[in-house]
Amino acid sequence: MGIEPQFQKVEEKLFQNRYLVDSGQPHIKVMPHDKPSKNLLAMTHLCPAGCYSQAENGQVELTADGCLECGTCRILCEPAGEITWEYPRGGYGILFKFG
Amino acid sequence: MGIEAQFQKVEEKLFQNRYLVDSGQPHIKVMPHDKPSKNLLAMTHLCPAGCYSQAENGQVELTADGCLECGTCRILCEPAGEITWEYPRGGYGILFKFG
Amino acid sequence: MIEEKFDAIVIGAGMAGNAAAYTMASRGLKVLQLERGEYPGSKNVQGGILYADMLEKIIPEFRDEAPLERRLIEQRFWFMTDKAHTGMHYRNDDFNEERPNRYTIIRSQFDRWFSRQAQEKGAILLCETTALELIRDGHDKVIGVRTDRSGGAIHADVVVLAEGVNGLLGARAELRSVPAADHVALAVKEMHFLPAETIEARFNLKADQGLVIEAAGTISHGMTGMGFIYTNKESISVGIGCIVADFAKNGITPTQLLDNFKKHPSVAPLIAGSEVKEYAAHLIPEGGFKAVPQLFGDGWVICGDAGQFNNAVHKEGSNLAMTSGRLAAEAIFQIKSRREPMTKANLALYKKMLDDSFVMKDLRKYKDMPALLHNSAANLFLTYPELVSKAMENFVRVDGKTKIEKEKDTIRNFRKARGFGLIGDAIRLARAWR
Amino acid sequence: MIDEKFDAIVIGAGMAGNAAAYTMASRGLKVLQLERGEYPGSKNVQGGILYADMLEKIIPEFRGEAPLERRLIEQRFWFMTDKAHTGMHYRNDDFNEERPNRYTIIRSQFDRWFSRQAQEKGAILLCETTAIELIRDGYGKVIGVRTDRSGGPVHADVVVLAEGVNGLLGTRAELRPRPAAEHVALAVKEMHFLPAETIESRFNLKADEGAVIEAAGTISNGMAGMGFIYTNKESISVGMGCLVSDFAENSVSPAQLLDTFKKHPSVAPLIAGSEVKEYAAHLIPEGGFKAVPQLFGDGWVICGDAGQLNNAVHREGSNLAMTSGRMAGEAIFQIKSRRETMTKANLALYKKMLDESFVMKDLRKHKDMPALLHNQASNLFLTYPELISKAMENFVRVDGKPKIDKEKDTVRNFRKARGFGLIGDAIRIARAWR
Repeated sequence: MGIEPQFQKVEEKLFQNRYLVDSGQPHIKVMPHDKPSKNLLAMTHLCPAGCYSQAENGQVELTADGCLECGTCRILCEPAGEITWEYPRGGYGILFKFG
Repeated sequence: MGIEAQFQKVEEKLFQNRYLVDSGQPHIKVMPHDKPSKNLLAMTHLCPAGCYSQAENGQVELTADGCLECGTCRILCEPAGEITWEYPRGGYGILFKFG
Repeated sequence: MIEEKFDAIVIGAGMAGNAAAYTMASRGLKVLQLERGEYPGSKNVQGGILYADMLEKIIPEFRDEAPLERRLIEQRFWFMTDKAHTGMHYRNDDFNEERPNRYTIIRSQFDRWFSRQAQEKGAILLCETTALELIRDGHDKVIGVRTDRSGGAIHADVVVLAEGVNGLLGARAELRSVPAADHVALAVKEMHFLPAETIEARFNLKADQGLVIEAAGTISHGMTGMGFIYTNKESISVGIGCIVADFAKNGITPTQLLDNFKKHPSVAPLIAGSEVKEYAAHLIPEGGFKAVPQLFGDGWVICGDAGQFNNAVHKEGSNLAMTSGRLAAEAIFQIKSRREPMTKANLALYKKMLDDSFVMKDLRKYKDMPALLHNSAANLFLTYPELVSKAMENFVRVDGKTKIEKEKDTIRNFRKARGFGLIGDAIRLARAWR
Repeated sequence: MIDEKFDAIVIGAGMAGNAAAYTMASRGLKVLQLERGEYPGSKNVQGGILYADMLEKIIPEFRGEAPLERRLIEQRFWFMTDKAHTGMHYRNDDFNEERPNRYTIIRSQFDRWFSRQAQEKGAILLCETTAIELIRDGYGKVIGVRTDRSGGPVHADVVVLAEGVNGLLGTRAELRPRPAAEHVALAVKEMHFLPAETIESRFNLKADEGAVIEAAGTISNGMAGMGFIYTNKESISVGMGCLVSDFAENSVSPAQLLDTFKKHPSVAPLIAGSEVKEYAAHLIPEGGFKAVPQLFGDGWVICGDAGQLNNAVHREGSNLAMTSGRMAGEAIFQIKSRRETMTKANLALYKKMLDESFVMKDLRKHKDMPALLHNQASNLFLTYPELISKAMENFVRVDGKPKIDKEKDTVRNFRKARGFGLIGDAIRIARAWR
């Protein structure tokens, strides 16, 4: 049998979750940077929702829709001002059915 | 609820087993005794097949039909000659379906 | 917005926030509770164990109506390698006592229930409201909050910051710093749904009995971290978490770590055929005693995860959260009944209460443990699990080798891997544990 | 009866008897095997673990056709009190290797298969035949056996006494003493039938994987003894055994002991809804090294349970039985091929082989264990299980008591119960184990 996809893709995991996306108002923003720092790069594998990815031009980009609001990127990247981190507006974002 | 029969009676347990009873030729005999020794008395609760019982007159009696041939009574009572212990005749006695 | 002043504003409707709101409201205080989520619990994630003793002190008869999953009668600790696990477990039918000691819970249901109890005591709950900023008076005393709702600030004599591990409000107001990367663990968790009978068969449980598995070893790929498997009524919570600092340095993603854990031969049969209905992630305070910030000041107190109140060694969080929430409320009530202001000096009572309780005593007991776990992570989570597993395989496998030789091999393995470090490890572990 | 002389007569078609008969027959020796039961296995009872390594040395490709139940991938040790158990377990997917190390078996099926293999190599099997008496020549050398069948005795150069723990033949011929009450354990066992899927889900196993549970503690009512739960394909063997000497002084009957074990909250869910199809009882040699009798003499050798060749500490019997049977067969073959007679001096080769193998080395290693278990029975099987269970409950129960106080309580309990005996016990156990 072919190598069965080793890991379930993150998107498939998020598919089950309930979100109220505050479209147009992402609550986390990545500050413009010429070269992504070690921590920012780490987020590309560390973010449990896979929101961070590295574009061809080497910049780290963020699509915050699937964010689980765990706060890891804030821990690693806010101190050096690489990102701004806010809660989504009241009632928006992830809505844990169970938690 | 009443005290649910605390323990399943031994007879019920033996009911499932397969035996070829060598009737008339018990392979274990209890020697006549006036007062049963400590070991012989112990057999009345120790025999896993419940073959040993104490009659009203205090004598310990044996019905060897359900014997599992474990040898415990031989260990305790043969040394002092309280019982004679033999294997049943070839092919007779307990026939373990599983063992 | 709301004009009148409250006795207290509670930020957050998690364990600590609900405990504080309920305790103050039931004492007749005017309480406003702000929750950024759509409903209490919508933003909260936990493996999910509720410690009944602490809740009894708040709502003695909670067992009658609280949404509880299973009462826990067995605890398992697994020391795992890639293919094997050596486990220690303890099961006690006495935990089937009339007032069971621990339950698994599902936070979204439980928090909603707990917050409703506070409302029934008179607390006002405002959901979908994020507190953005603390308002201070001329003397720098906190007198209220500004939220992301239109309308002005809301005022109160004291603000109870039960805002959780991230706790933006407290950090923005410089009441405490952003938690360091090695003081928090990132945990990911899935809810695996299975029929109750299947769960009960697989864990040898009778109806509404539950079981907990805590797992450590190579599953965390050398990082400081642990996996967990908790049984709910019709679902199994499966998760794994590692210190963020370790995670950052390690190449594996949280989902890969979780999938590996789920595929482990000891875990897979437990969740075989399950349907996953949610995938969550959360940070867990792991800094312990040394990471606990200043907990009170003029017009404010901190409780729950926001104050790093989590006993990572025993994996106990909800008991510290509820207790700190209750004690904050009781301190505030006592100050109120003495008609005194919520000054830092008065609110020191809260800290005293915490110091006298198991909360600070236990955290102080294990104050060196986070550092130890962090520094000797490679040993604790890679070397020792392998050594223990090899020793056990050696012990159990019957291959004609004499037992004496087997024992010599095991000792040689331990010595070769750790040499005199063995004694050092033992002493350090003992000291950190005492 | 049979007139011609045999190279060897093997008494008994259990593990040791079949191993000896197969080994000699496959070397071309003329072998007669006597079995008192209706078929090989009909009189044999075992918890039922087969150690593959030893059988491979006799029938390398046995896995192809031997009736095996489950290959064992998990081992659990339970320390039990009336309501609780503290357990240690080890599970390893590597045991799913290509040639698995241990299997559960059902003796009546396995012994019949094993004996048939010996017959296919030319051994003659005579069932329903009880060997009554050893026949000796003028010099006291054993030259044959008289059975309960009509017709005269059967003659052979050597008689292999693989007659099991009771072994009347050897005792009646004063080759060895009847086992002492403290050198044998009476075990009772039930076969609980359940669908394979139920067993697999209750023990978290995939098809034909198996698990073993060894249990000790208050279940033996203060006696030196243990319980066991072994998984077969569609049945679970549940049993309890205690030293006969202890049993004699204890009021509880074996059947009651077993029923109490079955009702234990940790055991009951495993066998719930099962159908019992057999209740068996058997003695297990527990005397260890010091109870091993003279194993060879002019014209005879003893192997298997008849020689107390059972490692009670590790619960290993079938490996010692098969190895001793094989070695007896090989020694006899070597003497035969040197065209020498089966004198005591020559048969000493058998003992030399045993001494150099794990059989005697392991028995010698644990030679003090039986005495320790017997003398310390109440401590090991009552006091310590309670102490450990209380310590674990203390550790796991969350009741607001600081961990330091909990640890002090546990230490106090241990000291109160055992005082300095603690150190004594530890040293005794360590010494007996080394």
